[in-house]
Amino acid sequence: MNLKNEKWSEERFFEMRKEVLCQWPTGEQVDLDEAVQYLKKLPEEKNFAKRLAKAKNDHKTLLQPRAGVALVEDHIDLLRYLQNEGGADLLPTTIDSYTRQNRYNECESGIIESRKAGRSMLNGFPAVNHGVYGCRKVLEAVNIPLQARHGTPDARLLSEITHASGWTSNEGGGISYNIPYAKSATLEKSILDWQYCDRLAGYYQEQGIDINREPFGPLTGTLVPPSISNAVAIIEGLLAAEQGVKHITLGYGQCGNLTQDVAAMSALEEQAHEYFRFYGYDVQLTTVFHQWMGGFPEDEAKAFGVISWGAATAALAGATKVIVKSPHEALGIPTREANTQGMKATRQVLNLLNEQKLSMSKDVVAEVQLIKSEVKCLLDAVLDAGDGDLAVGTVKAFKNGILDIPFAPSVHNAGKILPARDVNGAVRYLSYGNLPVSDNLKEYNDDLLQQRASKEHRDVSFQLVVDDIFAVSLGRLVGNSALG
Amino acid sequence: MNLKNEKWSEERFFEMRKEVLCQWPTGEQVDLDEAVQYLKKLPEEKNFAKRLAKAKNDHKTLLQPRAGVALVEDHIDLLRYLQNEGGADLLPTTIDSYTRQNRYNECESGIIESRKAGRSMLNGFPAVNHGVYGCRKVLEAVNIPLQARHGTPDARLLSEITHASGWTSNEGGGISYNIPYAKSATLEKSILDWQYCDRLAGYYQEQGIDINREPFGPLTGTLVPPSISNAVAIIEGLLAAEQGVKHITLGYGQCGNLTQDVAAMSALEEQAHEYFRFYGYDVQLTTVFHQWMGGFPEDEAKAFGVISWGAATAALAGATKVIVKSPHEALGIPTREANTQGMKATRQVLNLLNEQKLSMSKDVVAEVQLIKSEVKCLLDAVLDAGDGDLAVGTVKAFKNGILDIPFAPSVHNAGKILPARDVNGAVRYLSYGNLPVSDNLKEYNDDLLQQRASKEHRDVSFQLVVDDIFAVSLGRLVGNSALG
Amino acid sequence: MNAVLVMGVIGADCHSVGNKILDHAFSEAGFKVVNIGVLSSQEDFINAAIETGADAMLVSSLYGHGEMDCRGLKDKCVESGIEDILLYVGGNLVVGKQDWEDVKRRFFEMGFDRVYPPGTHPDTAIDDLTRDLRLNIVLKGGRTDGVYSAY
Amino acid sequence: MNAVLVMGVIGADCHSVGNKILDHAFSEAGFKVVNIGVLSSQEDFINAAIETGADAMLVSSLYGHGEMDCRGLKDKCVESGIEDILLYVGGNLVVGKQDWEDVKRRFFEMGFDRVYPPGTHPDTAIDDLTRDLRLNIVLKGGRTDGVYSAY
Ligand code: B12
Ligand code: B12
Repeated sequence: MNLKNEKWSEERFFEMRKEVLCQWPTGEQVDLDEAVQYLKKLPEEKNFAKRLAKAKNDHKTLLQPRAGVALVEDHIDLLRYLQNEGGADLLPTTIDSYTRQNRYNECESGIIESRKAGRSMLNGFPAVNHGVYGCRKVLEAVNIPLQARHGTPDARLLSEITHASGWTSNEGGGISYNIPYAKSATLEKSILDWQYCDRLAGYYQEQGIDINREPFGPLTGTLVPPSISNAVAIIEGLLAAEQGVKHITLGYGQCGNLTQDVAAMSALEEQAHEYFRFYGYDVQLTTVFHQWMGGFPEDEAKAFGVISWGAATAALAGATKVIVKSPHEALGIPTREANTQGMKATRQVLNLLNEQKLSMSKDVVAEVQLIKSEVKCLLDAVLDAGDGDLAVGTVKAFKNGILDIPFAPSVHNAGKILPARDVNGAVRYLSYGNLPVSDNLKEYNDDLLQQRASKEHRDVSFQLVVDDIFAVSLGRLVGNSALG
Repeated sequence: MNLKNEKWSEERFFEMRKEVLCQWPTGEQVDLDEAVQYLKKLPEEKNFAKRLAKAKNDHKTLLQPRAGVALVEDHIDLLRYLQNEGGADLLPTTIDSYTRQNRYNECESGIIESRKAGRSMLNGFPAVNHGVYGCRKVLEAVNIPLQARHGTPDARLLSEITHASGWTSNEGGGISYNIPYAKSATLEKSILDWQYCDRLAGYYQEQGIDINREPFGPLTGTLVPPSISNAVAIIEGLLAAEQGVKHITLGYGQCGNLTQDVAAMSALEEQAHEYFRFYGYDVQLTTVFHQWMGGFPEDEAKAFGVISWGAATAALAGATKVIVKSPHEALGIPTREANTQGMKATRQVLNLLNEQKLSMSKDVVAEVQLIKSEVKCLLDAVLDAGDGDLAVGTVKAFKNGILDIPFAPSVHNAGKILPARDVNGAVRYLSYGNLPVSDNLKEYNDDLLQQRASKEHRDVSFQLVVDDIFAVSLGRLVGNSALG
Repeated sequence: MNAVLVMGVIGADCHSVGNKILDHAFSEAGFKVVNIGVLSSQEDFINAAIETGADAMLVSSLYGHGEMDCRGLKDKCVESGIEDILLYVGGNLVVGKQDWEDVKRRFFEMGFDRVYPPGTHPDTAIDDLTRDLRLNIVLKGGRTDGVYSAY
Repeated sequence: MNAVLVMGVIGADCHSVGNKILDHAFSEAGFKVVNIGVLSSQEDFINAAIETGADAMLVSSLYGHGEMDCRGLKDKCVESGIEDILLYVGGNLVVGKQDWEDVKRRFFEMGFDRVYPPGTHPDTAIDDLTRDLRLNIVLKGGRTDGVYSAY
């Protein structure tokens, strides 16, 4: 398949474009030159990259919800509500799951059924089906930047349509939108397809239009050890930068232990900078913190507790933006009111913490060191596996379990590592699978797990994992079956 | 008035008792010997002091709501609900405001009107009017310890009735239940009256019954600098210990800045221990953290944010218990459902943080030092003013503004200090009034305030205070009028 | 001549923060403020109003007993010969979160001219005062301009 | 002989965590589990059931499209000659927080034997399976004891 971590030539890119734009009739609506003109005329305050850069500069944490419904008019109402009532700083458009699997026919049925039912039958906005006309309508109806958020292994047409519509940010990546979101899509193909998306963003960038790209940090959202998600984020950041992307937001999903979360965010930013510098990429780097991405408690008051703790951690970690959950999380896609409630609780906490910094304690410093060392082990091995090529190395690494994402659905993921919480509630490795992590790091890890098991008078076993998966939704961080 | 910080003789105590028990007909129901027998037969799990000691030992933070309504049966329903649905660890009985002013006739009307209206017309439970029979009914209807929470300058009869009813904890103190709660009650009298309450608790203690006493930490709940509230808490702790109290919970109301709050709680515990040790009191010391006690936002989602941040701070500060607010706080006394929502959000956050410690950063260490130094300045001057007698010194100190509580209603309070937030959101002194704080501490303080003012491009002035009073209810910690 | 306001917190209520803020705001706005503070009885309010010839009486109640504490105040004003005084009340007037329209109606029926919900900004009251005081003069047959001014 | 369960996540749904947990729980409980994983079509479910002679088909849908994805599954089972197979469905079946009784009714009407709300503990399903499988045998005229057991 000719995968290499190398910037695509314009010829190759334009060659591929022809094919991409034929995937669904709305592809016709994309005219790159016209799109460049359109984007150039957009007001600054609708540019995602610029808004993030400003926030980073001002040491502010921006607030972004998730939201998307089937029909254009309803989606506009929804986004306006989140902007005006919810006070969002940045708007999303969550794309429906059929689009994510490129099943545009099913989207079409979903649109029709939604019209009939009078409510959205799709779990997101089918942007490809609505085409450039529909997507521009959305952009023009709001006052702040818009981003596509999805989970699409092959997002080429989606990216073409949304960028041409003035949506100046695109979430995703060849790993993060494949392994947690797909069953059989190969990494060769998804990385290639995301090189296309990155190349597209890079193309706009070359025309002087800032486009933001955001690899999806939380992966499966479920007990992902920070070294895994940081390693993947850095790889996807590097792959994007190679294709000419200049504005990158790297993300992380809250694990719940403050020390670990603050350290993970620090480690991510520092280490990404180091790699960008090493490879000579000139990138404007920002960060995103995702409020707890695993199973939520059903009780709304408890959900508010989880949301607020996420907000506090985002602020203390100094994230450039935070992605907000709602009190409906455990049950279903939130109403706009519930979504707004999540945003208001989050805003309140962000504002309470606006003036506060958490000074680096020695625990945080040690954890940063630990995470960076683990990530280094992983990235060294990935590069090795690819004989120096990051893209090739990534494919091989997943094959050999050098990279491995817990609980992922993909058959191309080894699925050998198991995470569990340690005695302080930090996420560690119950099993490292084939991860090439050095022995001293493993010993440190195992000791912390052993401490927890002893405290709970039980063995270090798979039951810890099961208990930890259910823990937050049952009202605690560390699953302790003994506590009932 | 013969005020001295000296344990009352039994004669003096019993002499005074006769008078106290005549203040309202229900006083007759108190038979001390019978009460001792009654208390001895109570199950352990209803003993407040024992429950706190266990929590302290287990490094757990207990959860206690506020609640009280006019009628016994309704109050029982309410407390049972908070125990069973809310999962309270400790129960309160908030006493109504007429009782607090010893206006038992008005309580009687309130009880009658409440029966007529079918809803509580009183803002709390009129325990004196309900007498020992009513109060024991309440205790016997629940499974966990019960505490009287009020704001009564002269709580002698109230304390007699509630302790005799098996309520094993009493909140209050001669300063903390006078200056923030009264207009003209003199400190001489309120301290004497609280010596009586303490002596009563001490008497039970001598009979082998653990009674917990809890000075009211937050005072006016509004921008009280930690050194003021810690100084008052330590004084009231010492006054109680002198009368034979052995189980003391010292409290603090959240200011909102994590570093300052964690430091204030540490400083309070350390310094109280130091003073207890110095005076030779053998006291079981526990702590209570009050979620934000100032004006709340009306929006319930925002209120959840404030509540959850309070819960997180309580956990990170290692408080023995936390007093919980509800999402109705800004509007009115919460329904039991709203109260439970506050508790559930709090419990969720406490559990998320259960395994986490915040390691002492150098900022926290410095803030502990600062608070302890300020408190030392104040307490030295108080003792000086009383020629070594703490009770006498306290009365004089308030007269001279050596102790001074911001925004307090009492005419016996100088009302000269003004608090305002600094550049990090910590509560500092805009004006020290007559507080005998040393110059180097003042310089440090003034510099931090100046930094804030410069950042906000304005002068250090009274407007900062006004803005800070409204800030949290308007959705931020630091009032910045420029932000609108 | 500046309008005179008597203000305070009624009943067994000790909430002093809002009282201090209102005092500050009304004084800054140019009113002559007679603040009788917290824990004030109906008699305290009326005596202060008579003594100072006040134009308006601003009653605060935060703690929930407002309904009981305010009942009969209007009648007492009438009896004391100050039936024309403007009567405002504000704060957390009743126990618990109740339907505001209903609460307002109950206080209007008690004879208050204006009733304010929790969280009312001082400026709202200042605007209303400026308007109502002028109006009151008109009704009393006095001059319509410049007599009473908050500024 | 152990009962055979076919389980998976239907449609374009990728939520794999619950699927792995259920697999683990059912296997521990002694069932023979055939897990076809996420992103499975109706045809995938039916083929797996026929191939393995499954006694029950446990469909998960978390992502909100459950209503569309499950429509017609029962008919296809009938057409394929496995009309007696137990049909369970669970997860976050529809888009948004909807009235649960209403949701349940809609899925019963589609031909499911049991419908589970979000947050259902695996043990609930295990209890139900043990009961329903026995019942199914009775209805089919088979032996009533020991034939199918989860343990
Ligand atoms: C983690 C998660 C993700 C991860 C999933 C990673 C992975 N590969 O598994 C990521 C981040 C990738 C993700 C993506 C999406 N998600 Co998601 N996700 C969640 C979340 C937070 C937890 C799910 C989980 O793992 N729970 C833990 C496991 C153990 O529990 P469980 O899945 O509920 O399963 C248990 C029970 O339900 C029951 N059960 C399940 N099936 C069955 C079947 C039977 C027969 C029985 C008896 C029992 C049973 O038993 C299981 C074990 O106990 C939930 C919300 C929540 N629950 O808090 C949302 C949630 C399921 N996701 C949702 C959505 C919409 C999506 C997306 C479409 C994105 C979007 N629009 O927001 C995409 C889906 C893309 C796709 N193609 O499917 C929605 C569904 C909304 C709805 N139904 O109205 C939810 C409810 C969040 C929300 N409120 O919006 N998600
Ligand atoms: C701080 C506080 C306290 C402090 C007060 C210290 C002090 N001496 O002032 C302490 C801790 C001592 C305290 C005690 C009690 N409190 Co308190 N307290 C509060 C709190 C959190 C903030 C009040 C405040 O200072 N706000 C800031 C100021 C600036 O605003 P404000 O007081 O609302 O006043 C403004 C407006 O209302 C308006 N306004 C007020 N009056 C008027 C009048 C007019 C004419 C106009 C135009 C406007 C106006 O203008 C003011 C300035 O902007 C409120 C809840 C809240 N708001 O969040 C509860 C609250 C007022 N307290 C309450 C109660 C019940 C009590 C207690 C009885 C204890 C208890 N049962 O819980 C005791 C009272 C004892 C007594 N004898 O009065 C309840 C009242 C409930 C109700 N009405 O249903 C509240 C609402 C909390 C609650 N939801 O339960 N409290």
